[in-house]
Amino acid sequence: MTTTLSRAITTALHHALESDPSVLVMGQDVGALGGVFRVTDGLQKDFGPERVVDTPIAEAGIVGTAIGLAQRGYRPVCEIQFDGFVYPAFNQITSQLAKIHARTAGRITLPVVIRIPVSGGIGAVEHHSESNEAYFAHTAGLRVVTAATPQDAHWLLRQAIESEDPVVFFEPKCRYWSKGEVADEPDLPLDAARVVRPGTDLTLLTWGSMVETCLAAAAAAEEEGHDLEVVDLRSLSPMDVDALTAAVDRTGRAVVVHEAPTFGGLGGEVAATLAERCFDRLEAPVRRVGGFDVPYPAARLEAHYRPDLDRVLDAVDRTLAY
Amino acid sequence: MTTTLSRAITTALHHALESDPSVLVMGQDVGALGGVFRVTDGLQKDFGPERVVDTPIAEAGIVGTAIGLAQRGYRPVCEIQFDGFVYPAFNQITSQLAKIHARTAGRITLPVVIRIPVSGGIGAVEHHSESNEAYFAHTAGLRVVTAATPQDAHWLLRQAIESEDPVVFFEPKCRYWSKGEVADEPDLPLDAARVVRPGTDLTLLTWGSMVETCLAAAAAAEEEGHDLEVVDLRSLSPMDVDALTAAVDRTGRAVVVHEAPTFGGLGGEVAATLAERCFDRLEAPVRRVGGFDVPYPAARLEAHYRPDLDRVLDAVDRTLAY
Amino acid sequence: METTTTYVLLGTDGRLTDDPAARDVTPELCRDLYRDMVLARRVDSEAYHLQRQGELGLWLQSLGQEAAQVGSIRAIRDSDPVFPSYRDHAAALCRGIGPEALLAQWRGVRQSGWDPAEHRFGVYTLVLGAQLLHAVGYAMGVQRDGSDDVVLAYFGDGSSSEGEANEAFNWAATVHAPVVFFCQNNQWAISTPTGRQFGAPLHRRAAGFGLATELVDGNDVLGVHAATRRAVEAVRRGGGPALIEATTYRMAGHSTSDDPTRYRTAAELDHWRARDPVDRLRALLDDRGWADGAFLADLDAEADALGAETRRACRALPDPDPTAMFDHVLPGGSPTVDRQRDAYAAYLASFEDAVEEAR
Amino acid sequence: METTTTYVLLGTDGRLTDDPAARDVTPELCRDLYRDMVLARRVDSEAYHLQRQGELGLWLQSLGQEAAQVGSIRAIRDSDPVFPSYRDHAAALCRGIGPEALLAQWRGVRQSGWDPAEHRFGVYTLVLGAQLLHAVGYAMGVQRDGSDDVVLAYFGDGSSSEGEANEAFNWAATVHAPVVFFCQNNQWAISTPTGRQFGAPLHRRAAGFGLATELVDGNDVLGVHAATRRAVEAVRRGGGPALIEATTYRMAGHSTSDDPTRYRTAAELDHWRARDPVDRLRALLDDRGWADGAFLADLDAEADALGAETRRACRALPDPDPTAMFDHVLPGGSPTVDRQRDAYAAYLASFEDAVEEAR
Ligand SMILES: Cc1ncc(C[n+]2csc(CCOP(=O)(O)OP(=O)(O)O)c2C)c(N)n1
Ligand SMILES: Cc1ncc(C[n+]2csc(CCOP(=O)(O)OP(=O)(O)O)c2C)c(N)n1
Ligand SMILES: [Mg+2]
Ligand SMILES: [Mg+2]
Repeated sequence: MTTTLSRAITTALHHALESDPSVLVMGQDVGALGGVFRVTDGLQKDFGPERVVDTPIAEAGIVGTAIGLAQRGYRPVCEIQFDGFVYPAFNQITSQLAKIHARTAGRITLPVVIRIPVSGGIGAVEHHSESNEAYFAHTAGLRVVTAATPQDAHWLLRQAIESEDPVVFFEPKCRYWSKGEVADEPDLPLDAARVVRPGTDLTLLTWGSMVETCLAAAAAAEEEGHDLEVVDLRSLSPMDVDALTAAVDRTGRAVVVHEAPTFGGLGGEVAATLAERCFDRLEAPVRRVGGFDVPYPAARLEAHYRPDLDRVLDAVDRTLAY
Repeated sequence: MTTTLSRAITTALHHALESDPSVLVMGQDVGALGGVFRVTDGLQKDFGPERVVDTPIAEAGIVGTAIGLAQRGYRPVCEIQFDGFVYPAFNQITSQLAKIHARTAGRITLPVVIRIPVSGGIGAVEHHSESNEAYFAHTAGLRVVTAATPQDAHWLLRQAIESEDPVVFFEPKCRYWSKGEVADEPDLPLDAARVVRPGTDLTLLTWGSMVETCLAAAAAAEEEGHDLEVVDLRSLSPMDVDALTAAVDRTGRAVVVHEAPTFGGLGGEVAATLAERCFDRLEAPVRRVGGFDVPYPAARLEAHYRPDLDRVLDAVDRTLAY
Repeated sequence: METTTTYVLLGTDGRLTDDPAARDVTPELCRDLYRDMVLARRVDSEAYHLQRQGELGLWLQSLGQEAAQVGSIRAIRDSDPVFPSYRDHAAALCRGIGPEALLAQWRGVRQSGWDPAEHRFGVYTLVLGAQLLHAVGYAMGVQRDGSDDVVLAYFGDGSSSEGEANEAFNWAATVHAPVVFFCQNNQWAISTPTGRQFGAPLHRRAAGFGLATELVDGNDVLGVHAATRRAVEAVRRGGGPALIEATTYRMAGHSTSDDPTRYRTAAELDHWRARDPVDRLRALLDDRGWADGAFLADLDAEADALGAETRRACRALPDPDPTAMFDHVLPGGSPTVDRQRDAYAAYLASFEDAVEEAR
Repeated sequence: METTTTYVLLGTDGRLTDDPAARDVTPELCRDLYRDMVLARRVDSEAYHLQRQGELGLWLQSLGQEAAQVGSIRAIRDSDPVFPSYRDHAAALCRGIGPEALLAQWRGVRQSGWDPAEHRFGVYTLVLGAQLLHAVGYAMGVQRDGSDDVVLAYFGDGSSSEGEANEAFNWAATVHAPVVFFCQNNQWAISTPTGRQFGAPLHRRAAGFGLATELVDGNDVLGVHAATRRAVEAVRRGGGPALIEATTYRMAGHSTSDDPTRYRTAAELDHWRARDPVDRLRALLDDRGWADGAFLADLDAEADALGAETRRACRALPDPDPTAMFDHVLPGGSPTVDRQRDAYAAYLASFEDAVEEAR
């Protein structure tokens, strides 16, 4: 089935609600409105307000009550309306959701999914374009995933809901309207990276909103005779380091691309890991292309802030020329 | 003057309160009790409850009202009682404190300092031993510093209070009772790293609670004929990358040591930066020694969780032998 | 449960009630408030159309809430500091913030438009409820300064569910801060009605926290004005913090991205349209003969001019310099940011060089 | 402001008031509650001494709060789920949680001691107020299950200032959740007295949120029992959430690390010592002749045995395996954690090998 990334999520939620009565969808405006991005469109109509729950505006409340619901045997799928509004829930996520399983020596499992539209590129006002995956990936006890295609959006979400782990699920909002195939089966497990384009000269490692940008860069580089590989990490924590290492061991050169501020971003983890594991294979330093270390700027500047084809190619050229 | 790290902070606060009437100290139990670590001991007696303010138990409230006070011209120095209790304030810190200066194109400055006792090593119960500096260092618009000696604790805090920047000031609680000299003058600016021990064979890069551990490791290595350099980063953001690069360019080998969980920790940023900048000089991969990627364990396990002399030496040996 | 009656001074029929505050209602006051509301509505409507024409990225209309905003901000001193939410355009205009400053953020050329110190009016806060704690902290500063400023903080019904909002109420009550929390209860938080936002009326919750409270018809500009004045003067006299809940209605969608037909009925809109705050005051002006033809014609002309200025100012807003984002990260400066600015400037220049060479 | 009277059933003089609930007070009930309180106090006191002897890292005493805890937990069904804070040892013991489970966390060998499902009693929550939202969520599950469980959540006066606590109150009222919030207002939050924690009594705030409220003398175990029963049954009948504020006193320091002489007076302690909840019920038992010598002797012996068992169990708590921390990070497993476990186990083994070789 060909569909948009947003619709692929809707159908995943629909499937989960239909096949498992313990699944709940909850968040601000997820009901009659269908969410500000219409991702939950129609779900309340089909499953009623007790299973598709409009909540008060209290993000800690959304995650905190989801934790309680999970302890009662439910599987809540929470929506945080925008990336920049997850911080009021940070305490519940880091100290409760992430730790309760370990704190109780495994006695309590919390199959809670937190969906977060993430990153920029849609000309939004402040707090609506944050790429904050590093905060969650650094938090032990959480699984953090992100999808760049309808196929991954659909299947990663279904796998996330079926998993017993607390999962933070990032949806790159600039890709909501992009189209693609969704197969009848998942083709990868929840924690596997995907080589989205094989190549021999250099590996681009990326995720979420930047996968498309990297593919475009690879296509442009091809015209100049460079064969770039593109790897979509998909699972940001745990990270599929074996796959990443294997890729860079093949090409000997790597550039990490993400939209989040570079300093302390997850690109550092990727680059440090590759620099260590592929030390003898690397023919050039692992470069990082990321957002700048400034608060996300006004919409008219976001094209400058976000890595684009040219900035990726600039890093690629310098890495190839090293 | 020889004093403890904790006392060095007290005297810095005393000096700030005395020399600048706009300075306020605020937090839970900072008044009559003097804080749970007695860091604010005696301050309320000397400066009264309007300047040394016992607050309700509301961390967002502490940081949020500090932002308002700063807008009115005050310079609040907030205490968060323990590392694990800063998360309720995460929204105010990341979306407000860090961004208001940029959001207002510099019209509002927020000279707010947030003091946080950090890291483990004192046998505490859960949530009292978190090493969460990476969350703040990744947040553009904040200055993040940490001190490992009385001298740095005293002067970094005075410099932090005098600075116009919002500063997150981490105090490694296991070092509160360690003694050292405090000079009459600061010997370094707020954002400089410090070579605490020069050496030629390998550079240990570390901060906070691990500086002492690395010095001990260097002393032990010396007995085996290895001359290790130890660099205390002090300023975690902005990071003094020129100093770090220069150090590793000299020795050609580096191990990064921190107490926080390794994955997505700030050690990744340090290692990635060095691997890139010192690519041609590095004779071995940059290794990281950190806490494990698990929730901080029960007190009886913390000696296993926290990097210690042996784990540091293990990484050193492997790096030297590479 | 105790029931609270809503304070009304100017009834839906356009007549003054026999409340004692009616004595203070002067023709000048009514004309001034009417002018503020009409001008605000014009700017709001122009901005809406500018968004539809692609000139603004987003706009959140104040339509229908003019009385709540104008009545309250005109009841405090011009020197009293205000901490707004994001829909408080009518209040902003009363503080001398012009269309250019008002629209900059929504056009996406800056993150905020005006100097808070100059206008004693904070920048908009999009993270719901966060500004209430800032207001309380500011008020703690007022206390320490021994000043008689009163701080006014705007927020919405939906925002009241946030933990931070409630921390602010409690904190203010505990420290007796000179702050007035002003809730524009416009019945909706995007698609969420107040009935799914709280289990008891907000003013009652506020009383429980120990705040002085007022429930007022938010579409009655005179009532809002009188109630706010009363509350603010009590605070100024040291009576401790207060909360005013003004019952009003968001006549437009939540924002220009919203489709309110998905969650509310035309009948509901009609009900509130009949309670339009501008019409209501106009009825009083007409009834009393307090607004003559010249006044109305002048106001029309003024509104037209302001509308034209809004369109002009919006289109004239310059695109920011690409490196502007590096300028105000840390007041003390950051070598990391400086390096990135320099590198990015050089990178941009390299394209210009390439273009130059290609010539 | 309306004043609220505190509900009392067993007065400070050890006599029952003429409240109708006095009719339900039976000798058995009194003996049972007395036993619960005496045993809890013994465990608390043993744990305190174990900490002083270095056997526990930390202990937070429940001393003085036995009536509030025992009276409330004994008023609900054993099957009703409870979400405690961290000082609720008396309540935990009533749920069959033994000394070993109770002390494990404080000895530092585990992060929690018991199985929440088995005891219908959650693990302690040290992050203030966080458990209140869990309780509300759990209660939402109860609603969806069509069960008549009522959820009980304990918290302290200080915790009530946290945003999350207030989100919980509001959320519960909004969704009509079957939950009872039970505040042990023990007058202090570490060194912070309630007067610097809130500006109005908590039960009044709760009423403002739309919760049914009770203010009860928390040192009157019979009063707490009756009030909780009343509240819980109303909730069970579908009456919506409730909050009980029990006025009590933390007779010890905040924790074994605290020095309460820095912030409170001996006179205050004396005042409350005269209101000791255990003594108060004992006075009634003595007065009525409801506790004979055999009962008291048996109880003494039982307490002694429990004390001995507490000491034994504490010292017997095994140190955890070094790699235990890797065991329950993600239920679904994590290759990162597995790699670290394996590497660390190998690293530890290398020392043993070295020791072996050195022999
Ligand atoms: C912390 C946070 N959560 C969610 C949002 C998304 N959001 C923006 S406006 C809005 C509704 C706010 O309703 P209300 O406070 O009543 O104000 P109104 O829009 O009606 O003026 C929501 C949920 C946000 N801006 N901040
Ligand atoms: C979020 C958070 N902030 C701060 C603390 C530190 N702290 C532990 S107990 C305590 C006082 C709690 O007082 P109260 O809620 O009245 O409970 P009590 O100790 O009196 O039983 C504080 C401030 C914490 N545990 N959690
Ligand atoms: Mg609203
Ligand atoms: Mg207390």
